[in-house]
This record gives sequence, structure tokens and C-alpha cells, in this order.
Amino acid sequence: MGLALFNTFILLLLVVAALLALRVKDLLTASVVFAVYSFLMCLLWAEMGAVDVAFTEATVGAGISTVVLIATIFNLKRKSSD
Amino acid sequence: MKLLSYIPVLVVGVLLLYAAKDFPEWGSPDAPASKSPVSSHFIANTGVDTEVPNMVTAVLADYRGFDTMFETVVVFIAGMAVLAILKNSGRKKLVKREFEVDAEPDLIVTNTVRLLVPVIQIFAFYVLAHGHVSPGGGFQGGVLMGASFILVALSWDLETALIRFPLNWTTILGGLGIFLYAGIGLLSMFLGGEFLDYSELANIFPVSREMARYHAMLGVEIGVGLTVTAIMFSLYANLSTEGRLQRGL
Amino acid sequence: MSLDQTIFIPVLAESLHTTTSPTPLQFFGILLSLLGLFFFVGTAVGMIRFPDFYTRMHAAGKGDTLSTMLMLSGFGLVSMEDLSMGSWLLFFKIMGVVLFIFITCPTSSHALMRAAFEDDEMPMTEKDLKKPSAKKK
Amino acid sequence: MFEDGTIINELLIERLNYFIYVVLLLIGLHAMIAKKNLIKKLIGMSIFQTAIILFYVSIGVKEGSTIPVYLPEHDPHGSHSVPSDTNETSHFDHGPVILDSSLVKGYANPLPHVLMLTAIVVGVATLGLALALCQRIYQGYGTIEEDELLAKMESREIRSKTLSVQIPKDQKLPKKDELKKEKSRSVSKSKTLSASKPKPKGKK
Repeated sequence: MGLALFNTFILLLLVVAALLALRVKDLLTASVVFAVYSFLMCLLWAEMGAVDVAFTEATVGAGISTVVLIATIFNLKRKSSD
Repeated sequence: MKLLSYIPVLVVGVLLLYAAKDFPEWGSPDAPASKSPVSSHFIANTGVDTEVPNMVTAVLADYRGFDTMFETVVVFIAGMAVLAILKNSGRKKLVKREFEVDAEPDLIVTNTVRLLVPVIQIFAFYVLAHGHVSPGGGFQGGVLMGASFILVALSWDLETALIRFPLNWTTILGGLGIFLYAGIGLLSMFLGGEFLDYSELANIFPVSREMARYHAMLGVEIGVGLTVTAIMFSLYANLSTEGRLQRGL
Repeated sequence: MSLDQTIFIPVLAESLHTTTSPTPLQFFGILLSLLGLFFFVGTAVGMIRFPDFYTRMHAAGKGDTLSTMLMLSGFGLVSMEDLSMGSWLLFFKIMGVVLFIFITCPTSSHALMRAAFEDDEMPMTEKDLKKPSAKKK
Repeated sequence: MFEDGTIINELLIERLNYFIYVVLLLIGLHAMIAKKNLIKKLIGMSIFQTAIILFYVSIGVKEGSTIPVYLPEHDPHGSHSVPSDTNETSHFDHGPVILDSSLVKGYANPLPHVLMLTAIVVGVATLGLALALCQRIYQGYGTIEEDELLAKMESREIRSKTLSVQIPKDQKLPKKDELKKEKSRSVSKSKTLSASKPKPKGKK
């Protein structure tokens, strides 16, 4: 129960990060904020005891998927209409 | 359209929140998911059956090995599909991208990466091999290994990384990983057990049946790691250049 | 179960009811962590308040490296309850992380600033200061 | 307001994880439906996916349990326990035993972790595939906004019907004289079509 405060804080930050990643009009910013979202998710899972899932999310979600997103945006337009 | 999209969202939300009221309390050990005989069997018997301390690795590579094998096949197929979609599709002549700058590879960055990449690769092998006793395994080790090559590509340029890891290796390595996985399964089948029943490997290796499962899991994880390494690097190399494989990010 | 019971009280109670007082080494670790937190606040303020890209990266690169290193080594010291083999192992692992941060963090901020420089982002000069609100980024 | 039994207490405090999972899932769903940019849709899809993974991990949590790795006293080998002042040989004496149900409660449920671990890696592979499709769409149509894409597809369809020529692959409009030639060749067909549908050249 001692970690309930930590848990609550990260859960609320997750919602903020998700909304921000979808609100910003710059796709590069959106993908960086999405990396932040992934890393917060990783922290939450590590706190819940799912260390393997947290490790996978840290390498895949915050690492590879951000790089792949940015590599795509590099070839596409950076601005988004919404 | 904007307003119309809220209708399904709200309907789904109300239904899910209504259902969320009936979920077991968070963290209760008496929740149905935790009470189920399957997961308690995994927790209680993993040590006896396979002698692997990390239950997640044991369940991933042994009890649910069939599932993991085809997940690996899915990753391989996705990589091949990206290769097939982007191969020879792009503009033939190179156009300058919107935010592209012509710059030499930076001295400080390249030297730091020269320092770090061996450490990352050793750590990837450690994660792969130590997945039995600590968090880690084939997927994580493979992703770390692929990330080290991506780091080389980011700090120098893609051509330098492609010299170290040519892209026609990816098909071979990915296929080899799946072949290794399925081969261990088939070997145990030929030795009289079922597909992916590793304990039969004790007939030809001088170990007990439990340790045969322990070591076969390592072989399986190496197969997964090979496939994931190859596919992660090929994903980056293809996506950053639209399949041209020159002038990357 | 009310809100106070679930969230706030246990944290307070745990911090108040720790029976064992920290050893001097642990006390030093806590002090280092707090110092790291202070520098982190400085980094955050700098990121918001500084006017242009280079000064903001200056705050981020330096403050981030220093505060992360301080906090991690503080945690390493806090984890050394006794001087047994296990706590030494943990301490050396955390020191490995500190070394990693020490190498990578300045490099990444250098790479970011280099990219901005190649993209013809000009540093702020005194001229920009004289004409107000000319370069609001 | 926060007493037992009220909706707020049940949802927001005791089941906050489930509530946040629903919220994240709805954010992802809304992005997939309403956002026009294809990359934004993909980010929404990833958020949707992580929300489901959050749900699965949440139902596997047990209060006061450790991670699903055997503690040194239950370790089948005992070789990976931290070498401390305890007697090393004592681990080897009893060997691996089946844990009884009181000890099973001390470990988190490994099954959801396994299911979700593979889901994450497959998720990034499918994300890469979707991004490759996005790049292909951009090469063909020059945009990744959904409404512009639909308009371009429609006009291109009409043009290909009226002119009955193959659209070149690299998205170049046919040259003016070529266009006229084509028109004179299939004049009867284009007349009947252009009467019913908007003229493609005027639209451009």
C-alpha cells in the first residue's frame, strides 16, 4: 500500500502524456511524447511486479518504436493537421 | 464527423466502466486470474519441472513454446512484408528531405558510440543468456542487439552499419532463428516425445530431464534473439530510407 | 477505506515508523539524493525560463547529468545497509549506471546542439535582447 | 464522498488501474476514429494496445507479492543466491520441491506477463508494417491526411475512368497534348461520363 501514491501519480501522468501525444500538431514532438508515455508505462509495470514486461517495454516501446516512428516522419511531412 | 466520433467512444466507455465495477479489487490474491489452477500450477511446479528460477521465461519458452514460436514467425513475416512493400518503391533519384542537413559524422558522438556499442552488445548477450534467472530473454536481448546496430547507423550513417550487418543477412538470420526454434522442437519429436517437448533431449545429451529442458530453453531463446535482431535492424534500415538503403537518417 | 487511509496515511506512517535509524553512510546517501533533487528543480526551471535553444540545452545537459549522477550514487549509498557482499555488488552495479550516464548524457546534449547548429539555428545575441519580443520562441 | 460503497470510491480509488485503463483505451479509440493524420492514428493504436496490456498486467497483480522469480530459498539450484554469510550447502540439501499454496500466493501471476511480453514485440513489428504502408501511401498520393487522401483517390478514379489510361506510377499528371489525344480517341465515352460526373480537369 505504500506505493499507492506512486502508482496514482504515474497513472495520472499517463493520461496527460497520452492526451499530449495526440494533441500536438508536430509529429516529431508527438513521437517523443509517445516515448515518454511508453517509459511511464514501463515504470508502472516495474512497480506492479511485471519486470519482464517492463524490460521489454523499455527496450521496445521507448527505444525501437520511437526510432522507427522518427525514421518514418523523416521521409514524410512533419506537420499534422490535427 | 468530429462529434459523431464521440458516440462510439462514449458507448464503449460507459459499457467498460459498468464492467469495471465488477472487476476484483486491485491486487487481491483471490482474483479469478490468480486463483486459476493454471497459473498456480506454473508457480508451484516450474522449479521441479524445469529448474528455471524465472517463471516467465519457463512459461514463455517451455510451457507455451508453441505460442512463442509463432509469435516469432509473426515478427519475421512483418519484417519480410516491410521489405516487400518498400523494395524498389521509392523515388529513384535522391531528393533532399525537409529537415535534412549535410554534415560529417560528429567526432564526439562517433567516439562515444565506439565506446558504447561493445558494451551494449555484451549486455545483450548477458540478457539473452541470463534470462533464466533474471528478467530478460530472447526478445529483450534481440531488441538490444538490433538497437546497437541502429545506434551505429544513427551516429555514422546507414552505409557504415550496413557494412557491419548487410541487409541480405536479415532474411538468412531471421529464417535461421525460426529454424533453430522449430529444429529443437522437431528433434524432441524425433526422439519420441511431442513437438517442443524438450525433456526427451536427455536421451542424447548427458543431462537429467529437467536440465535438458533448462538448456533447450536457452537454445530456443537464441533462436528468438536471432530473428528479433535481424528484423529490428531491417525495419529501421528500410523505413528510414524508403527501401533504397542509402542516405538514411 | 477512505481516501486518506488508502493513499496518504500509509506513506506517512511508513516514513514515521521506521524504527532503525540510518547509518552515517545512508544518511550521506539521503543527503546526496536531496542535493540531486535540488539540481533537478534547477534544470526544470532553466528549461522553462531560458530564452533560446542553446541556453535551454545548457541547463538541460549540465543539470540533468549532475542531478542524475548525484541521485543514483545517493541510492547506491542508501542501499548499503550492511557492508555485506550483496550490498557491495548492488553498489557497484549502480556505479556502472552512473558511469553510463556520465558518458552518454553529455554526448546526447552535444548531439542535439550540433544538430541545431547544422540547421542554422543562431544563438541569441545582445541585439536580440535589445529589441524586445523580436525572437519569441 | 469517499466512503465505502460509493461509485467514486469503487472506481477511482479501489480500482484506479481499471479506470485508467478504460480512459486510455477510449483515448486511443477516439484517436483511431477521429484523427485525420495516419501517423496520429497509429500512435492512437499503440496507446490502445498498451491500455489493454495494462489491463492484463493489472489483473495479475497480487498484494504484497514479489516478482515471478524464485526467491533464493525456493531457487531450484540455489547457485544464484547472493553469496552471503549463510551456509551455501543448505540450499542443495532439499532440492527443488513443489511449492504449497501458501507460498504460491507470494509470487505474482506469471501468465499475463508472458502473454503480454510477446504482444509488445509483435506490436512493434506490426507498427513497422503500418509505417511502411504509410510511406507507400505518401509516395503514391503525396499526403497522409485522410480527407485529402480520399479526395485525391476520388479524383484519380474519375480521371482514370474518363481518360481510360493507366495512371503513371510516380503520380505525374498526363501531359496536356497527351490528354487531348486521349480525349479525341475516346470522345464518345468521355462525353457520357463527364455529363454525369464532375469534370476532372476543372477540379484540378
